[in-house]
Amino acid sequence: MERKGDILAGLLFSTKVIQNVLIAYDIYHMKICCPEVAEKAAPGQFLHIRCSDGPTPLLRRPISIAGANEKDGTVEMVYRVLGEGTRLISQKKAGEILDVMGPLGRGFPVPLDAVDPVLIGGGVGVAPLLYLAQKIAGPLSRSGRSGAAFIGFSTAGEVFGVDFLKSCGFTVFLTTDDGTAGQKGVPTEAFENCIKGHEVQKQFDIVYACGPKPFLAKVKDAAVRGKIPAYLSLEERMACGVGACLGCAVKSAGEGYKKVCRDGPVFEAGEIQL
Amino acid sequence: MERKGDILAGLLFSTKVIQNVLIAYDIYHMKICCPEVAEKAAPGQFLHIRCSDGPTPLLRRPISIAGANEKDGTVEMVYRVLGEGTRLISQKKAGEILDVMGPLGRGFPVPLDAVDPVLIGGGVGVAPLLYLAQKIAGPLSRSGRSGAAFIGFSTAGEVFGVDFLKSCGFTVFLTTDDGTAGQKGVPTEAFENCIKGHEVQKQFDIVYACGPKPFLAKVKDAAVRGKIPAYLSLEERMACGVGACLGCAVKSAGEGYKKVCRDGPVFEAGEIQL
Amino acid sequence: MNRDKLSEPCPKMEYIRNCAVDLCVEIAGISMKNPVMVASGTFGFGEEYAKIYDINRLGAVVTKGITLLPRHGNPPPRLCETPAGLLNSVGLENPGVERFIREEWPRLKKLPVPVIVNIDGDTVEEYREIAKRLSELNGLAALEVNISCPNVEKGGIAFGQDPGSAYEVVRAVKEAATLPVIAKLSPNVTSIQKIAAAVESAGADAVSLINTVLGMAVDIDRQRPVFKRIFAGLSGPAVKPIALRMVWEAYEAVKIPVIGMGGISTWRDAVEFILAGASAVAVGTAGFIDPEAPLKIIDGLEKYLVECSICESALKTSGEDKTIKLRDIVGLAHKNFTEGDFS
Amino acid sequence: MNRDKLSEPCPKMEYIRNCAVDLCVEIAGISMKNPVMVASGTFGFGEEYAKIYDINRLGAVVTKGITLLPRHGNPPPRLCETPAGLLNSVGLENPGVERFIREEWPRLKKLPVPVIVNIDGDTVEEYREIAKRLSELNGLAALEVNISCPNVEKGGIAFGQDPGSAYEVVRAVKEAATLPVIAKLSPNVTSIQKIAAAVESAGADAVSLINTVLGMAVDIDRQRPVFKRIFAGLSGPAVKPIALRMVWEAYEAVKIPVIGMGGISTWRDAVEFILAGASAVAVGTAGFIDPEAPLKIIDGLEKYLVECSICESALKTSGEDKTIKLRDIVGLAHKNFTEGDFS
Ligand SMILES: Cc1cc2nc3c(=O)[nH]c(=O)nc-3n(C[C@H](O)[C@H](O)[C@H](O)COP(=O)(O)OP(=O)(O)OC[C@H]3O[C@@H](n4cnc5c(N)ncnc54)[C@H](O)[C@@H]3O)c2cc1C
Ligand SMILES: Cc1cc2nc3c(=O)[nH]c(=O)nc-3n(C[C@H](O)[C@H](O)[C@H](O)COP(=O)(O)OP(=O)(O)OC[C@H]3O[C@@H](n4cnc5c(N)ncnc54)[C@H](O)[C@@H]3O)c2cc1C
Ligand SMILES: Cc1cc2nc3c(=O)[nH]c(=O)nc-3n(C[C@H](O)[C@H](O)[C@H](O)COP(=O)(O)O)c2cc1C
Ligand SMILES: Cc1cc2nc3c(=O)[nH]c(=O)nc-3n(C[C@H](O)[C@H](O)[C@H](O)COP(=O)(O)O)c2cc1C
Ligand code: FES
Ligand code: FES
Repeated sequence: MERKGDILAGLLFSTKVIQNVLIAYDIYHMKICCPEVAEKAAPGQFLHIRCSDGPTPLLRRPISIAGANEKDGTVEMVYRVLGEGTRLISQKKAGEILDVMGPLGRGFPVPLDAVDPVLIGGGVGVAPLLYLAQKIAGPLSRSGRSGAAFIGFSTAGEVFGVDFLKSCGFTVFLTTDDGTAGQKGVPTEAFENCIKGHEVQKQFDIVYACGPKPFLAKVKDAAVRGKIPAYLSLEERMACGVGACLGCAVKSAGEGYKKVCRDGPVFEAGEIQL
Repeated sequence: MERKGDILAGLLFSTKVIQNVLIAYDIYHMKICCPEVAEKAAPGQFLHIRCSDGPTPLLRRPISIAGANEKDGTVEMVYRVLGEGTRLISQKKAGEILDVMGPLGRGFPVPLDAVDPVLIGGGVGVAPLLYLAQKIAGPLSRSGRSGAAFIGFSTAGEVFGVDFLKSCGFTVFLTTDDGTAGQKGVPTEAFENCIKGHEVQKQFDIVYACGPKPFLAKVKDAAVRGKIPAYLSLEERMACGVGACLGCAVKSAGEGYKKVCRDGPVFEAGEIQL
Repeated sequence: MNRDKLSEPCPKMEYIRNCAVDLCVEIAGISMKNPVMVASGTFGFGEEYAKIYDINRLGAVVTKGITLLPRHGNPPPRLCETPAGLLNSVGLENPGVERFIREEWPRLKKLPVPVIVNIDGDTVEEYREIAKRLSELNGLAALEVNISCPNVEKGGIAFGQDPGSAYEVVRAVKEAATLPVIAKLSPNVTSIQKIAAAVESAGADAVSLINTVLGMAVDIDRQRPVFKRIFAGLSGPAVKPIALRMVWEAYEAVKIPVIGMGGISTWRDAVEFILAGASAVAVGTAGFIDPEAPLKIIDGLEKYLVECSICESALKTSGEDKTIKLRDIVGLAHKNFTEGDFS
Repeated sequence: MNRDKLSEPCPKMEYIRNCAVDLCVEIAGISMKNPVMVASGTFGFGEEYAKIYDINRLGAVVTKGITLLPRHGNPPPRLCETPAGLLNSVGLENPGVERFIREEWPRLKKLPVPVIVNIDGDTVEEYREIAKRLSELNGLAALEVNISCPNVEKGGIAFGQDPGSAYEVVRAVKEAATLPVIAKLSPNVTSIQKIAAAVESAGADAVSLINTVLGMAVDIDRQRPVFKRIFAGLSGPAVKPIALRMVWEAYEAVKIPVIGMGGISTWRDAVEFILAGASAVAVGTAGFIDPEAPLKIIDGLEKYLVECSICESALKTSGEDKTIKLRDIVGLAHKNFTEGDFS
């Protein structure tokens, strides 16, 4: 792991890829070595990744941190190959160099007190929740509280993270759009049914969610109705990733716009309009 | 080897890389499988190679055919990594696909009668001469005539082709700019000295040359003075490679411009101004 | 790896498979079996690419620019690559109208595809002359009046940068020609709308845009411009957003059809231009990289039209007719923008 | 792998190692230790990148555009990638001049680097007001008058597309301001030379160009424009050849210094702009990809100047002085073009 830039830096790193493997349909799990990020990162923060040396694709790509290990200095990501940028990232082989900026943004507030947390994730939105689960696992087991994770994918072939979430002490409710794994449906519904007591009645103290905007809007509604504080991780196209270009706007609950890269990607549900 | 396009085509191929190895400083030897090209190709013709799937570098890169084997359908190239395009080509691994157009252009006229030919090449300009030597080798040995090759490189580390030229029956006069291999100097001088009889007095019937423009200008002068017909292979930046864009102009001896891709790359010395 | 929506299964697909797709367009009275043309100057006189693929599949062929007298063009270098772009300084090298008629036309006229000749001149008189001469050819589909060539000493782009001169040239050609007239516009202007309106009022039957964007490159080793004429014309993917914007603007400014070009490399690009208002598109620089790009674009357009979401809106406008027509989506983005709730 | 001439051994190197290199430039009365600035709107108010690298190494810092009153900017999406380019529709989101002075200026004024504030307005009066207000700040280096923003309803680009309005705005700012005034020009014009000449005659102390090129993108799934304001501003490597051409033109049209920008990503790009006539350069979009790009460019310029062939010509113009001065190569390509034998 070579450190780029001068001593001020600490955000620009030329890291070594340790592994980069296909774990589900079009979904990769990458591990890089970057002790500085591993040390500082908070769940919900992201890395801004350069995918090519040339001018196409031009911009970096934001990918959430899906895990970090202070001891061996590794950082993990789980990402879906969507277009050219992620395709190029997926081609990186172990031993190759990956240019990353980070950790960037404001992450999830990790509860200090004993709470019953619920994680709600759709598709690759599950990725940042894995790191969050990793961080919550200790407190959760120490306090004897229970956590639940509602995660959904379009089909069985895309499922990832179930075992990891279980190993962190979470009860996992899995849904798929086509019913090929878990329950047929979407995790937001499963979550609503749950707090409404339709199937397994359960109350939660805090909601953490990540997924597409309409998905988060449903989580927000359910959380508001259930009077549970909710933290939502948003996506928006990014250029700078650090708040300098004002490109990644999301409508604020008050006037004007928040920046996903700087004020988020995690927002308290009340801060923003979805 | 998969054939692209419809039956009219025969110029667009999606070929398989068989080998692509570093043979000298920044110089690679690539072998692809393309029976159609192997069958039709004439020495001096070139392939127009797509080096990336994306828009940078935008254009194809012309590379001379350095060898072809009708029997196993392979085609060879020798190229120097100069910029982004050739760098990308150099990264192709055996088994990968290379998108080529060709064989394109007008090549060297291969003598039908018994003649004493001389090849003069500078740097990667030696590449097309290798294929020419391969084609002349048979007639040369059958007719009992003798061929010579004056080839020059900047330094010993860049030398290639010597053994191959010898194996084709050519006497090789090697020069390097820094004297680290062969004689110190440039091949054009060595050639001039030779026909002037300074060292080894020898007459030739036909000159074939490839190298940078100033180099070819010297060959042309020497050939004119020695009254030997000379065929020169030129380089110019290309877009289409087939004569459609009029981009690869070279001043014609008469009025206007010839197109390197269509009228050349090999020109009779009298056809063009250098 | 860009997940192709088209390849995903779609519930309506079965129904849609039974629909016919109609790619036909009519522009300036020219009937084209599909809207994909090749751009002037990137296709020679059709001979080269005819050896590589079946050019009869094209919607139309546009020749290299022709002038009254032969031209040698500019000295090398004539090309310089830029990020996702190409600078050219060819300078209208061409055999002149007489040799064109003698040497190229006999072959071109046999093509079962509309052939459009791109014409250029130093003076209005020259445009008039060449238009008159070419009108004598039987079977020629249209003239494309290039008032936008950036690579020549006189005329060219200057005519296309001022509404008055643009009007004058097109008017003269229109008077002299018995053929449909397409005005090829330059992007190097403050208002493409004014120029488009000017050539429309001069009688142009269609506009085509964009020609190349003025650019340059400097040779940092020799510390001087790369090109002898200093400036050159920029084409290729780099200019696509600019071209698309101008097509959008032209579509709003004139009633005559718009032929869109500038950086089109894939069917997705072509769809963007068509939705922005292009009745047809031309492929230029992309053909250098993949000669078959125009054919792939034709295939892609067809698939796009049968794709679910499109069908809905196309069927909406086509009423009961089960034929999905490309011409129904020309300019659709304007309608959707005005009518849609954009949030 | 692009073989770097700079790393090759050079016989004159020993001699040259003993030469001093002077990257200083003075523009509009602002002394800069090197000619590399950051472009407005791509660097916020300096805070973000100050956390990433030593921004004190920059030649100058230019802030995001400021208006008299706060602005919310445009709704998302505000960004769209294009081949080697970036479309943005930020729309001048900014805290307004008063909050700028209260919240950003105290930090900015402590920078040991000249700070230039980019200003924008809907009306000439607004430009005048904001110029007056900012002139009260002690230590501010200059105002950059943005008459070229493509992303706002009123004002912005319209001022920069007409020599008369451009004159008016710059004149008003010049009268109101006690600071040097840089006019930031729009590339979306037929003649950049007329606009440059107009702002020079209005008293501008320098011109900077180019702002973004008007472009657009269409969402082919939703069949409508990507951006709510339809058009957006194109920046990045794609526009480099256009920007370079306009810098060349501006250099020939005016006597005041030219600040060049548009797609500059490497020191090679910067050298092209300087040879074409830019006394300084600004890095915008490239900083998003590599925040340290400006620093790498500074280092590269230094190396370029000591490189053999350059030395010769630089030494020629510098006479006996052993210091190789960057300012000696500003516009050198013009001289070499006129004097050189170009064949
Ligand atoms: C803070 C943050 C964290 C993220 N974390 C992860 C993660 O952990 N794992 C993961 O797989 N992805 C994550 N993403 C999304 C990821 O950044 C994008 O998938 C990626 O940038 C796509 O790049 P590409 O070049 O592959 O696709 P592109 O070619 O850029 O896009 C492919 C297609 O998808 C559309 N598209 C892509 N991204 C968006 C978007 N954000 N909004 C609207 N349309 C879009 C494009 O318009 C295009 O049609 C995150 C995004 C953000 C903002
Ligand atoms: C008909 C023909 C046959 C060729 N055969 C061979 C061959 O067998 N082996 C081989 O190694 N090369 C050959 N070349 C040259 C080869 O095409 C170029 O080296 C290659 O295109 C460079 O591409 P690049 O992207 O690597 O470098 P680029 O990034 O395009 O160029 C790198 C640097 O070199 C300069 N440069 C590159 N090519 C030229 C040129 N032609 N004229 C002026 N400046 C140039 C560029 O300006 C730039 O500074 C041939 C060229 C032609 C026209
Ligand atoms: C090498 C070259 C030559 C061209 N010659 C002409 C020409 O003769 N007449 C003309 O109207 N346009 C000419 N053009 C412009 C193209 O027709 C087209 O308008 C432009 O290149 C944009 O499309 P593209 O990006 O798809 O290439 C030429 C373009 C190139 C690249
Ligand atoms: C996101 C973004 C915001 C911009 N905001 C401003 C601005 O507020 N004022 C201004 O004069 N130019 C603005 N610009 C234009 C840049 O300063 C610069 O002129 C342009 O981007 C070209 O340079 P580049 O290609 O290096 O980015 C902005 C550009 C971008 C990409
Ligand atoms: S990406 Fe630039 S402000 Fe968020
Ligand atoms: S490269 Fe197009 S004519 Fe030669």
